Formats: sequence, structure tokens, C-alpha cells
Amino acid sequence: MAGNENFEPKILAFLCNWCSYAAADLAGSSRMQYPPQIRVIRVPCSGRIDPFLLIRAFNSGADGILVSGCHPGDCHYLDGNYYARRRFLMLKELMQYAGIAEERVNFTWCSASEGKRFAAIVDRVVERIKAVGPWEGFDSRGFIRREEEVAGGN
Amino acid sequence: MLKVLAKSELGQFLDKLKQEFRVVAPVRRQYGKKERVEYHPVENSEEIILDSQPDTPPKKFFLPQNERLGDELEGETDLEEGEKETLIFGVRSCDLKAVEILKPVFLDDDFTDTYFQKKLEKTVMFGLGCSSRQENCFCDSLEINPLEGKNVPVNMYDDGEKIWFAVRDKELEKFFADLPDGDAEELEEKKGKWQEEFEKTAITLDLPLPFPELKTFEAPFWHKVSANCLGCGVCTYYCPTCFCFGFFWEKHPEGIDRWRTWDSCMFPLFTKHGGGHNPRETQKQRTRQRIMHKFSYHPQNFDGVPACSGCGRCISQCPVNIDLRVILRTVEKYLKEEEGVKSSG
Amino acid sequence: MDKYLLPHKAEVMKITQETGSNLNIKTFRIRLLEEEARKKFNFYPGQFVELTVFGVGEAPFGFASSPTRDDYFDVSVKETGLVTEAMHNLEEGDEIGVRGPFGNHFPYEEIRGKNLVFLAGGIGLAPLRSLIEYVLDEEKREEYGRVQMLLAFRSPEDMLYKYDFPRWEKSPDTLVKYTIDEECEGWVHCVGYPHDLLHDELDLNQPDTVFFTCGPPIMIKAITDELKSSGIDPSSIVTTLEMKMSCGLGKCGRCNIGSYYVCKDGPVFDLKQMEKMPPEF
Amino acid sequence: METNYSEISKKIQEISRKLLEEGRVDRVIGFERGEFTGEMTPVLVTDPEEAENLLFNPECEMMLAKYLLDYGGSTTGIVAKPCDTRAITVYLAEELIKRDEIVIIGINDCQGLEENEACDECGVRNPVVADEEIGQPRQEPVETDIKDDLKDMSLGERFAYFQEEFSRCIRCYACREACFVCSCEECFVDSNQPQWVGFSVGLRDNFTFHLMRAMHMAGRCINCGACELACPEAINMRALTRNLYRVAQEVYEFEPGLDPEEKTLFATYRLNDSEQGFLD
Repeated sequence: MAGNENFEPKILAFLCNWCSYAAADLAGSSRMQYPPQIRVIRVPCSGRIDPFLLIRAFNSGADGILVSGCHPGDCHYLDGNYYARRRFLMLKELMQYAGIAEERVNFTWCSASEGKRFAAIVDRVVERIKAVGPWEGFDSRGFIRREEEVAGGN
Repeated sequence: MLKVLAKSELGQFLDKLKQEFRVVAPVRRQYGKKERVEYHPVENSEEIILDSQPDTPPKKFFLPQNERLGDELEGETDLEEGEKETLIFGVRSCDLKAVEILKPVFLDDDFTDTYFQKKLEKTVMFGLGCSSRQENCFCDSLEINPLEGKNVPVNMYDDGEKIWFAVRDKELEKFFADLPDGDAEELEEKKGKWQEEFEKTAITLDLPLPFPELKTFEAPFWHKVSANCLGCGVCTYYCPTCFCFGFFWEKHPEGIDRWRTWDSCMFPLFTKHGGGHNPRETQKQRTRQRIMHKFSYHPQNFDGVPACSGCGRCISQCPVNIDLRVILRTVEKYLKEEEGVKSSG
Repeated sequence: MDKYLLPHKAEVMKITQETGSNLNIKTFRIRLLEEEARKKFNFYPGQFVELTVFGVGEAPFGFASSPTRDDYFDVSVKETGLVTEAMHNLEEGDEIGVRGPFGNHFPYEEIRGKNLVFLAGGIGLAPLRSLIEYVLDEEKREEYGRVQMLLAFRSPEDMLYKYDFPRWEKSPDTLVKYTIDEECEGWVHCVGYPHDLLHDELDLNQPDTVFFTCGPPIMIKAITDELKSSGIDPSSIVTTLEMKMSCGLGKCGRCNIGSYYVCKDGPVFDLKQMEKMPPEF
Repeated sequence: METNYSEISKKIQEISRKLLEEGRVDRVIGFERGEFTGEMTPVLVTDPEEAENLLFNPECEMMLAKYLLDYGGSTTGIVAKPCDTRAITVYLAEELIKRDEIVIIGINDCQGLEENEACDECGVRNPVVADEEIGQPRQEPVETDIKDDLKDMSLGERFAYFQEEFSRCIRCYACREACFVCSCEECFVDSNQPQWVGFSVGLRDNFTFHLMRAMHMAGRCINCGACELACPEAINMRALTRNLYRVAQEVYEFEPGLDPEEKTLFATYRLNDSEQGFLD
């Protein structure tokens, strides 16, 4: 899967309302340039993100995901991101073991004042995902269980 | 017409059939450490297994687990023109009976399921008489003859060295013209021996079909026979006669496809209302539904024929080895006792 | 070839908001788009249709309007699940899929000349409305005897088809009574559960009366028990059963109760039939 | 020394009969041999007379712990292999069952089961918790490793491997039902609001289902192998959960089902938890 020059990845970004979402805002209002391929979903806390949502993103055809929450110790709800950290690490291991490139599954921390960092992170994530190419889907081998079963409609 | 074929020549014979048919047969597959026999299109005649019951029934050829019904707005899909007929090579009596059980369900007068009908019309089945009892089968307890498949143009027998073909259809005779004739007496003798073996291992079930509905329904044993049931759908998905289904939808850029998929009465979601109420909430109720549907409700609607062909797959595949025969025994015993109480009182 | 498993296209002509409280019910007026299909689409009171919200799913709904209105039909939808929620988000003019009509119907022929009593609870009035409208239709009215109704609702806000009531009340030889669960300000009709009020509010002693009841399962149970204990013949108590239904053809198996498939042999059953069924509804 | 299974079975029968006769339990969950199949099947014994049907041998591959969830509010005796006791420990840690409602008949010095490959990877050979013990506990520890037969594959090869495996899935949910971890009141696949995963048996939804399932297992799965044994299509879904088990072991030094006082993996955290692989 070589990187494709014209490939515009679709990236879902789950951003914590209290930090990374504000950072994205700051990056915007400070006129910092960052790639437009991310679709932002605002969440109340990184600890509130069900890993199922992230798996589901790939089911629905996202090329990659980015989750960004508050730095450890800075959680608005005291320890949401500590719980999230364990979940995300396990999810990352799971996805990679199942054969989904780790470049597609990105986690980071970003505070409300780090607009510049946010722009840089998005840059990096887009680069990483471009490098592994488009996500072909779990069903890149066809929809149905065994091809021969549908072969003649029989 | 009775013909014989040395097993070593099976490949050549199948090549002849393949010119006109898409030939499907039970073949061996290896998954990890587990070995299975499944119906697949034949590539190599050596992988064909005729001496062991396939783990999956041939139901999928008429009622696939997933079937595209058509676009929601555009209409039904048709089978592709010029498609070869499918020949299923070696279908045992139980599975043939299962197809006979499915027929009146899907081809009734009010509503003919064209999807099922078209597939059935495009399929030819060669029956295979059983020469030995399979792992958990009990078709002879349900008055099915394991040696003689019904409604098939060709019935085969495998005696280990040769395959015997009893050809009953004139049109198919051309495929068998080159083969040497079989000695009918020799075959009868073999069949007699196999028959004896079956009789020795038979389980006699004296079941009043259909089961009396309310009396069986309210019987006290249902909790006991379902206590170890996990609630998975294996028994229904491996059953050659289970036909319950559901719909699902696939959105794609060109439209929305409606698919039909198997569903199972063993799942709680099967009967759960949108509002949350579930008429069959417990595993006991769902197990009872499965048994009662097969042996009481279905025979009531279809001339006393139970929706079970005794293939035994639900027993062999069950993760906790629940035995349908034990449940039937329990029902039989209970009904007899009830009858006894009634006549003496 | 008739389409059994795929829907016909139809349009939502009109949407009426029925209730305002937390019981969110809307009535949809639906018309098939294809002329050909519309001509073939003949339904009877008590039957149901499968409505598809494209891309979301399909759910069964009983007809709530009289088949004497040629062009269209009404269904009333309570917001409970995925499909009903999607329906509530539809707007007038939107497309919708229709399969049906399915099931059996109220014995509208057999009850000619008889006295009728309708006992409805909440949205259970919807399938009965189809029959009520049929019976009260100006052309049909004289074919039937006395009509009495006891319509029960949780509260005045939960009343549906309010706009029909004046017309029903004015119909000859017709008695309409209303009740709510709890006393509330400005309410001038009865208060209490229908099975308690039956004897006081309605005249049950007429010969040759057929009872139709529909509502929450617990209400149906209470009413049928009450009627039975007053010595009414179970075969003249008619109700509709609610099961999860999917195919509408008596195949897919989920609405199976005993040897019946509710979607094909029902949803209308009389009490005599129901007493012989395994109690799984 | 050879394990004497008829001896163990006899002990189980004795203990069960006593428990039932004395009214200490309402029922005992154990194994019996099927009348026609000749295979072992879980059974619920309520009558002391029936206790003699209870048997134990290396064919008793099913996990019995899950049946405990059905009988809250009454007392249940359970014939427990060490893996069953680990499952019970997880249930106790999560307060799904009450300790005083169960009587655990634990089997010491477990030799593993005939067909279960997971047994080769299991180091827990004595019950973690038991009320009645059968046999002598094994003293010397068992050195085992969680195997990883896919580690030499490339990313793409692993993806293709799992696609092949999951393409066979018929979504009968035997893996879910056989698994003691799957104790949710409503499984995520049964939920339609939100609908996490489609109902189709297409590869896309199958793969998603198995990923979600594995994620739900993380930190609770004890790698008992029940899922794999239950699967009629012989799908190697344990590869995913087993890997997460190993990661939890290596990264968090966490193994579920050994201590009822310990919180499960995702129910707690440490300030200095690893951030391996996070973008800095």
C-alpha cells in the first residue's frame, strides 16, 4: 500500500471539549494552517469515548482516527483521561494485532493553549495516514461469507 | 438403470457432469486443527467425502444465510441468465426430507417465494443412501428411510470401493451410459446388511405428532431440559429445516439493498418488541418454542409432518452437547404418563 | 408479479400530531405512488401494513382509517424505537415504502345487524378506528345495530383522534364515553379504568352484541376477564394481538404463537381462539 | 502421578449429595454423560438422588461459572475447575454474584482438558477460591507462556488471516454465550439504539463484531478458550483476546481473576501508566 499522491484521507478526530477542541479553535483563530482532511467530533471528555465508536469509524469507511484529550493530570473531570489512556493503549494493540496499521489509530494529548501543537499533530496524522494509503475496509475481500455461495445466486 | 463406478474413476465421471452442471459435493476442509465436511463446488474429486455426514446442511443452496432480495426502490433481482444448473452430489435422506419439509412452507398457494423457487428449479440432487449411522442421527426414528432418498433422479450408494447409481431419470441416463451395469441382487444384499446395522442402533421414539399443543406447552420439564442451554443459535443455523429469517438493509451510493438473513428463535431479540416487551424472554420459553414449533405447530399446519429430519446436527454442533433425542424422550415419557393418569382416573 | 418482499413507493400526504405529552403519537396519511399498485391495494379494518423508512428499517402498523376512503390510508405511530423515531422525523411529501396489506381482518361481514361495543385504550384505538369509521360511514351505518364506545386514555393530553369524536357522537344510535386514569381539572367525563366502568357506563345487556377491544395487554386482560365473568360468550369478544412481525407472510417465524402466525392468521382473534393458544403474548 | 478421575467423580458425588441433603444448596451445577451422545454435558442437579450422575473427566470442557448468573437469590453449588474459579473471582470483583450464595467444589491440580489448547498456556492449576476441595493442591508452579503463533506474520498477512477466519463466522454467537465474560444484560450486538454493528453476516460486520467483542473482553478475559471450543466453524477468535491478555500482563502486570479484591483493568488506573505508541 504505497502512499498515493492524490489520496485525501478521511480522518475522524474525537476532541475533548475542554482542551483539544479549544486548541483546534485557537489554531483556527490564530490563522494557523493545518490540513482540512479531519472531521471533528466534539466530546465531553476523552474518557467518555467508547472504543466501539473508534472501531465503528473503520466499519464506516474512515481512513484513520485521531483522539485527543487533556494532558494527564489536567482532566476537567479529574481522571477521565487516565481511564481513557488504558483503553486506548489496549485498542491500539488490538487493532494492530488484527492487521490494521497503527498509523491509522492515533492518540495524543493537547491542551487548550496548544494551538500550534494541534496544527502540527494534525499535519503529522495526515502524513502518517497518507503514507499507509486508503483504508480498504474490513470487507476488502467481498461482502459475503464465501464467494462460491453467491456465484450463481445459488 | 443400475450402474457402478469404481471410486478411482470418480474424477473422470465428475468431469462429464461438470460440462453441464456446477457440481457441488461434500468435501473435506481443514480449519486450524478442526476438520470439517462441507458442501462446496468440487475442484478435485479426491477431496470428496461420501462416508461421513456433511457438517453443514445443503439448505444454504436454497435459502442462503444472506440473500439480496433487490433494491428497495428498483425491485427484485433475477437469477443471471444462462447460469448452469447446480448438481448437489450426495445428499442424504435426512437432507432430502428437509427440502421436502421446506417446500410447502415457501411454495404455498397464497405466497410463493420466488427466490426459493428459482433456486430449487435450478438444482438437481443426487441422493446418497447411508451405509452406516452417523454421529448423532436418528432419521429412522422419524419414519425416514436412511437408505432411500425420495424425489431424486439418482440415488447413490457408497460401499467403500464402488459407487452404485440407481438412475430413475431418463434424461440423466446419458451420463451413465459408459458405466458397467450393477448387479441388483448384490446391491440388495449390501442394503440388507446396512439396514440391519441401522435397526440394531435405532432409538424408538413413540411421539404423538403433532404434540398436543397446550398440554405439552404447560408441561413441567421445560426448565430442566433447557437449563444448560447457552442461548446461541448453533442448533437453528445448522438445522436443515429451520427457516426463520429477518431483513436487513445495506446503504450504498447507488441505492438501498434489502437482504434476507437467517434469524433464530433462540435469540432474545427475535421476538422483542420495539416497545421493550418480549413475549419469549427466558431461555426456557425459547427452547420450548424451538421444540414445539418443530413437533407441534409445524405438523399442525403441514399434515402432521414434523419440521425435523433427524439429521442430528443440532446435537453434534451444540457447544454444550444438548441432545434433542433426550428432550423428545422426556416429552414422550411425560405424555405417556399423562395419558396413563387420564385413563386410570 | 406482485411484490411481496419489497416495498411499493408511497408518499406521506399529511402528518397530524395527535398527542403533546411524553406519549408522542403522530398520524400519517399515506398514498401509494404507482397507479397500478394503488388499484390493487384493497384493505379491510384490522389488517396491517409494513412501512419502510428507506435505509432505516421496517415496522408493522395497523390501518387506522376506513377502507371506504379510496385513495389513501392512515396509520398512527407512537415513537418507541428506531423505525418509529425515523418516521416521526419525516415530513409531508417524503417518500416511504409500503408492503401489504397483511393479516386477517375484523369480521365486518359477520357482524352486520349486530350491536357493537368498542373498548379502546390509548393507541389501541387506532386499529379500532378503522372499523369504527367503516361502521359509522353514512352509507354503511344502517347495516349495523347500536354502537357504543368506551375510550380510555392516560390523560386528556393523550387523547387521539379528538377531531373525529364530534362526528362519531352525532352518528345515529351511537354512544361515546371517555375516561382517563386520574382525575384532572376541567375533565367532565368518567375517571377510572375501563374494566371498572364497563357496567355503569355502557348498556351491556342487549342481545347479539359483539365486543371489540384493543389497548395495552394488561387492559385487554382486565376487560376480557370482566366480560367473561359477566357471562359473555368468548367468541363474541374480539381483540387484536401484538407481536413482533417482520415478513407479514407467516414465514419468518417471530410472530408464531402455537400453530398461528399472528401476521397471517391474525392479528384479529376472538377470545375463544385465544384460550386455546399457548399464553405467549 | 496419574489423575484418578473416577475418584474425583466419586468425591463430587459425595459432596454434592451432602450439600443437597443438608439443604446448603438448592442445586449443584456439574457434568453428566449424555444418554445417547456419550459426551459430557452441563447438568443442574436438584435432587440428592441425582447426584450420582455427576462426573468429572478431561472431556468436561465447558465453563460452568456462567450458569451462576441465572440463579441469584438462591444458593448454588458448582463443580469448578481452576478456570471456573477465576471466572467466579471476576464475578465477585464485579459484584455480579454473592459469595455466600455459592458453594465452590474446587478441583485441585488440574491437568488440563483434552481438546482445549488454551490449557497449555494456563499456569493456574489450583482453584483460586474454593469451599470444598478435591484432591491435593499442586505445589510446584507451572511455567507457561501465552503463545503467539501469528507474531511472524506481517501486518497485511495478519489482516488477511483474520479476514479468512471471520469470513466463516455465521454469527451464531456461540462464542459470546459460552464466554463467562459476556455477562452484559444486553449485548452490544443486540442493541439497535445505537446499532454498533450491522446484522449482516458480511465480512465487514463480522470483523467489526469480533474486534468489538475482543475489546469488551480486554482486562476480563482469562484466556480459558471456551469461545474457541464453542465455535462450530472453528474460528480462531481467541488470537485477539489472547493477545490483549498478554499485553495487559506485560504493560500493566495485570491478570484478571486471581484476586477478588483487585479492580479489573479498565476500572482503575495508575498515574504513570504507559503511553507507548501515543503521539507526543
